[in-house]
Amino acid sequence: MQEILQYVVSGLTIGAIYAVIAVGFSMLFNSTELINFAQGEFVMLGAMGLVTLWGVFHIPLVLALLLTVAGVSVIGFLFERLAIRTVRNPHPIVLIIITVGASIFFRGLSMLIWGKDAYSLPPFTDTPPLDVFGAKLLSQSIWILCISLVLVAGLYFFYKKTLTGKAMQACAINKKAACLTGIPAERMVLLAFILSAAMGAVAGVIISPITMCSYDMGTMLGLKGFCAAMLGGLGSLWGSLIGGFLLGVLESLGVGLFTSGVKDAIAFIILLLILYFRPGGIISAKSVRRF
Amino acid sequence: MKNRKQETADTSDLLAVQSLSKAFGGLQALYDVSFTVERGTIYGLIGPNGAGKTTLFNLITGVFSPDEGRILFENKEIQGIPIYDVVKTGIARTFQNVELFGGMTVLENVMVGCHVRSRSGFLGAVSRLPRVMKEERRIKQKSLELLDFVGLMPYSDQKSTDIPLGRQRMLEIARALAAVPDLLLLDEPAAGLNAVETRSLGELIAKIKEKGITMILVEHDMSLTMKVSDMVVVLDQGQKIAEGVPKDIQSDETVMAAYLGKSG
Amino acid sequence: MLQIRNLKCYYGRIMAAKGVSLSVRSGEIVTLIGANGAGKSTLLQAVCGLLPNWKGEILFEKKSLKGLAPPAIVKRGVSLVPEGRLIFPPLSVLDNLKLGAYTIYRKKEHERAAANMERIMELFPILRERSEQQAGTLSGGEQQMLAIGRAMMAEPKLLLLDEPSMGLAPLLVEKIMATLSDLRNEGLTILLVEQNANAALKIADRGYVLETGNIVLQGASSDLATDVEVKRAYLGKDYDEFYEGRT
Amino acid sequence: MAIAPHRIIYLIFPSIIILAGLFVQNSYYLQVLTFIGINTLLALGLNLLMGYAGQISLGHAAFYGIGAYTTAVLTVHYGLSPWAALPCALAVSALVALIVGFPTLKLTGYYLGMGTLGFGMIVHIVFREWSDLTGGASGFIGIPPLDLGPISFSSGRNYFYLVWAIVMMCLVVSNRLINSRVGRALRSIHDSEIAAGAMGINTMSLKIRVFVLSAVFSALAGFLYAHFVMFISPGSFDFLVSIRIVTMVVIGGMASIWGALFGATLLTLLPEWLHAFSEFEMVVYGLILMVVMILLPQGLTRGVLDIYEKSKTRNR
Amino acid sequence: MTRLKWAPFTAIVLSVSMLWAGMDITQARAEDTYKIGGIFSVTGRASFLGDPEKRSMEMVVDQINDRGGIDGKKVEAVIYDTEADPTKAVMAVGKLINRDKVIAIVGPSTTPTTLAVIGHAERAGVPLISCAAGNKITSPVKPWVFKTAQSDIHAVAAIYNHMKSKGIKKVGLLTVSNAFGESGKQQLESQAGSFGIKILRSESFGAKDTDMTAQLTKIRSEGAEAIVCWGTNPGPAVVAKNLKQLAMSIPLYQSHGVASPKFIELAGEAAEGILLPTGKILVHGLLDESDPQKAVLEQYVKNYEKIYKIPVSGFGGYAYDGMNILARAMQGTGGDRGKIRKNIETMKNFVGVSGVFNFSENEHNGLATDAFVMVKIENGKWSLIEQ
Repeated sequence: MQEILQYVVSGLTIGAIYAVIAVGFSMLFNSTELINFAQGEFVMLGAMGLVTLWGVFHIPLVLALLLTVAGVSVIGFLFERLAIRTVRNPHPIVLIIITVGASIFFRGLSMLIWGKDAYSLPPFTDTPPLDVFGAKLLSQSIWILCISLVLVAGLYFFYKKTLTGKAMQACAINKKAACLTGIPAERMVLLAFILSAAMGAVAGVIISPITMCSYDMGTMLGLKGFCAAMLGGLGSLWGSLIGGFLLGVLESLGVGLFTSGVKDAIAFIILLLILYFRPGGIISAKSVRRF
Repeated sequence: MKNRKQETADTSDLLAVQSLSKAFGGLQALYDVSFTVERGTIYGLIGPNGAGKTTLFNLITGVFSPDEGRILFENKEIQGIPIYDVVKTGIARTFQNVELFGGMTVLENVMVGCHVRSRSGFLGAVSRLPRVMKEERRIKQKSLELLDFVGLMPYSDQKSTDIPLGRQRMLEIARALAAVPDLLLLDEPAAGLNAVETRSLGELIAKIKEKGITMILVEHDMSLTMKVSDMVVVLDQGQKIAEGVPKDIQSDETVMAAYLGKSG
Repeated sequence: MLQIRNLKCYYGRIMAAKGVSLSVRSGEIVTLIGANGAGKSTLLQAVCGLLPNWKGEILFEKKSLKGLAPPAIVKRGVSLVPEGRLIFPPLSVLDNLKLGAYTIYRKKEHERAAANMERIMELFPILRERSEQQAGTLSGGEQQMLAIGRAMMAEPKLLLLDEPSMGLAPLLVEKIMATLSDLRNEGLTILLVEQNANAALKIADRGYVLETGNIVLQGASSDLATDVEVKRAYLGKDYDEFYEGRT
Repeated sequence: MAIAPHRIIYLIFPSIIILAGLFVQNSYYLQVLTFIGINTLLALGLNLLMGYAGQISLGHAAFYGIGAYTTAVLTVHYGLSPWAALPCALAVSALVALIVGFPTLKLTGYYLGMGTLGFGMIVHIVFREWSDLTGGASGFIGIPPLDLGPISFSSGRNYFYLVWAIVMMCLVVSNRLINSRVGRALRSIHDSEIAAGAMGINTMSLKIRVFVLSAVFSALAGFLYAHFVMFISPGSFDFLVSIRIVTMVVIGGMASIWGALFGATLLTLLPEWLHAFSEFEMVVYGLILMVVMILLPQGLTRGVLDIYEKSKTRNR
Repeated sequence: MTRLKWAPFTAIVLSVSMLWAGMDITQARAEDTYKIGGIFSVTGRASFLGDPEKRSMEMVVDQINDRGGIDGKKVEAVIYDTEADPTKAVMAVGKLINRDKVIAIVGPSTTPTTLAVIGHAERAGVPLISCAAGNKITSPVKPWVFKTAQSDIHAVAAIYNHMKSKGIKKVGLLTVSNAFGESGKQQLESQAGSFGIKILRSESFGAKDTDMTAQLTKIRSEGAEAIVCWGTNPGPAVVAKNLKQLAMSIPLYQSHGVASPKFIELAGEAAEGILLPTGKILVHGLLDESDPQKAVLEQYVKNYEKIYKIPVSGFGGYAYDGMNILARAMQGTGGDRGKIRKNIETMKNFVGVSGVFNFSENEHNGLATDAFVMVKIENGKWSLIEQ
């Protein structure tokens, strides 16, 4: 029993990361119908950014966090402007190749900057693991859970309460109608890009202390995040959140109850089952409210 | 190839639509619509936007299956048959928004139309047996004949989307004819055409009628519809509100109200 | 106020307007009627920037609208109530209206937006009642009111409406038309595209009849209402005779 | 044009191959050319699916791997002759494609992309985890070379000819297919699925059949790869390989059989050239992908033709 | 439309011209040097191996040339990157053998790439000294293939010996799901019986996984007395951290795959108390003066750090030994591959960085269990465990 609890707790930690990445995917998809295969690289850039600022230059943690997220957002901005906006023929296959190209480019660039070695960071706060009925919950896991929940809640608030958030939603619901009310749709797309890059960066920043950071850490995380987004319903914020946690817990339970070799297969088998039997995801973005 | 029955004296019904209903979500697109189409005639199907004309087309051609009602074609029920089998029974159609195969030449488009009336498959394509080559030649010749019929011979090697819209509409009709249909459904064939093009379209429709092919025509160009149709059915908000010869329809009060709004 | 000269535009590959010229003067309701596929909606879309590749001239308050994106045209004072209303169904009624005043909020003029909101609520009291409801749960007529209200939030000088009567019961159509009439009396200029010719001509000052991308008739609405040509435009007349005249 | 160019090409192309085989003395180059041939097969198969039927697949390396592993298992564990293993490899791949194709090809757009990607991942994990059969992550050794009676294909030149003869054959097969009744039906699906249905084309069944055919091409490439390198490991059939195959098709130019050839050539040679950049290799590779797709989304073959035409009209 | 008909020609012209551009037709220069090939995964997922190996090999070649070469002839190293991709490795070996006409090859860095190229080296008859650890490389013995990295067999034996001395009987395994982990797992499982050790649970983790608590929890629930983790950085560092976080106090054994200072840096405090087998290079300063390898090690470390200004890694030594063995075997052969092969096979008591090599017809690795020492991490430093 205690083991099961431990699996769930471990699963929630990793699930929170998947969730944040998935939310980044979903947000972008919502506003642009685009899947960014370089999303995982934004996660990597976030992690490496924190390694540099906090780990190497010893800038205070909070400042380093903000600077990293801001920096990655700028990269997201440039990416949209230089690579996505300029595409003449926005066919999905073309966009897929472009974002794949971008992910290779970012990976190569970080290899040049940070080398091929892995880096590690201490947890944000140095407290012993929490004991939850015998299961160990790391202090960093608490950070991850809190930050990701706060983030999603923040996004929810942003969409619910601010005019810009509503305008973004309006663009996602119907771009034409949004244009007609005077909302500059292109700028909203840009904003979506920046926000999703920032989400990726946050995911990278919060996991950097529990895992090892290297230039090629992003690909698998990106794919898993994408699975989570699909699982929950691409385009749905809450769906992505639930999808992320679900995927994390299922993976962890898969290790515990079956064998660890099939752990990654679990994610993809679930993905296929969802696609075949419930393509809208657990929380279908079509029938349920998008946000 | 399917043997064409020479229908001259026989005026039995080719198509019978019986109390057809279809709803999308909460929207009742079509409600209890019935009518019959006589062999060898042209049926005009008109009505304001959202009246359910295209839905009716989609039901007849098997894009959707109806919630209720039956569709009888040559006295056989065809509702619910998948779209590609409907063609085999002898119903071909054109599209409101010109759905040509843009990557292919004009000739190839018509050749695709011959699909249901030919057989060779993967192995045939690769082996190029004499039988296959013979069929291929036959398809090509048949397609060229059809291009000639609609007057597109000079364009046969051009990319289908490079020719003017009027010709594209003609091409769509030729492609539909390649399936050797008994019934041809034309979905707004005159939309976007200029007067000259519309006129030659009218002439083409008459020529097709001469070949003994029955047609259902959805069209907003009323002058054309009223001119070529033998019978006209009027749909409004999913229901049939009138049916009759063009002259009667033009002076029908209900139809007038549907189009112009209720006066007074 | 709005002048369109020799406008040609394409809808996909179809030439939907073939050299249309018309004008709307300040303070009047002009209606554009014609059957399906006549090119009415295309024309409106060209005016508010949704169709970028048109030829000819569109002048609003003497300035060309060529090359402007929809948001810029909204800022100039032209709002469209699109066909099918295109409200934002998952958002609340209030949010829909707020987004209508997006440009005004951006200028930080919150009081002005609030005043507009108040005005809309007075115009359509039902919207006040339902302000917290999701817009998608409104009835068709209420959605149409919301769409008009949303467009009015941007304080347009010229309001374009695309088939506001579509799918509405006759009683509701009358109500909407009456509201438009009221708005005109308050000084708003309106270009109304309608299939429901009778309803439109009843409130309009002038009208144009559009057929397959050409204006075939224009005049005071009272004249048009009784004109047999209008009927012909909808239901067609004898084919040969008609085409003889045009070719 | 006096003679139809598509006829001449069938003379020119084999001559180039024969000449290349005769004059290229260095077996390293023959080796590179052989890999280009194998990659061309992969690109050709996917091109049928993506370029002609318009269905994306981000998991094609799975079929490549299934072809390679089937022949490896049959020849090593069961002592079958490679030539007996070949039809089995193709059949297994076709069967898997059939089973997977049914539910997967109902999806469209990104969902189809994700479905195929997930499938590819699962197959890759199977290769890695089923170590009794596949040798697991460290790979499968001892795959026998190909022999045909007295002719041994273990030499570079013979294998080069074998691979390119097969490529040639597949090019002809694809070309005949494209210009046939079935091929036209296929292309019609790409352009308008609804109109294709209205022409009496059973789009779903045709899509599945093309998917199977394209899987068979990939399995053939896998077979050739396995007996050429004589060693396979799961890493050669992972997600990145799938992406690389897609890239070959897209960069070469979709919907052109010969674009596949060019795409495969470029993507095989590019890393070899980029060795000069060493550390910058990934950056340059990523940049090239992005820039080509931004500027010439039609692919290079079509793109170069477009540029040539433009310059011609400008000079006039 | 007509222009589409030209697509085939365009494609072929483009392809052929690219091929042309890619082939430099220049003939190999006159045979005034001995060319030795090197193939390492300088980039890619095994760059931690390939990068120091490349540096070490270049260093040896420079040293040899400074001494005047072999039999008066200079040595030239031609090094290609495999990116740990078997296909690329095969291409690189093809290039080395056929274009560069090398006499012998050092590398590749990883087991799969080595297994992929073995056949090609065998057929061409080129001596190949692999730097990878996998047992499959030299067992069964292939005439032209040697390796300098200590085999997993010896590493496992070292670990099990230590366990035996501590009385540990029940262990859980946690191996990375790649060739390295798999090879280790096989050895761990096959040797366990002979040391009287029972494997309770065998789990794996992905090379890029971020969290292994689930696997550890499972092993804990089985009641293991120790855990053996088999992987290369960074995964094992995550395992170490997770173990600490779960407050599990049972001993953790790591493999020689993490034997570099980087591991201590990554695992931080969690590295304390971890046991692992390693070649002597990590602890060269602690070695007894009587150790035969001491002098070789110190010289290697000194030179490496002087030239490259970075701390030495535990892995570069494989290429260092490989090149040195080759250099010795080449003496007096005039570059004859067959003679070189023979010389390697009969080489005895060659003192290298990784151990003392004694090759024979049936032994192409030449190392014994004494190539490994067990070390423990204490206060962020390696400390030698006396057996």
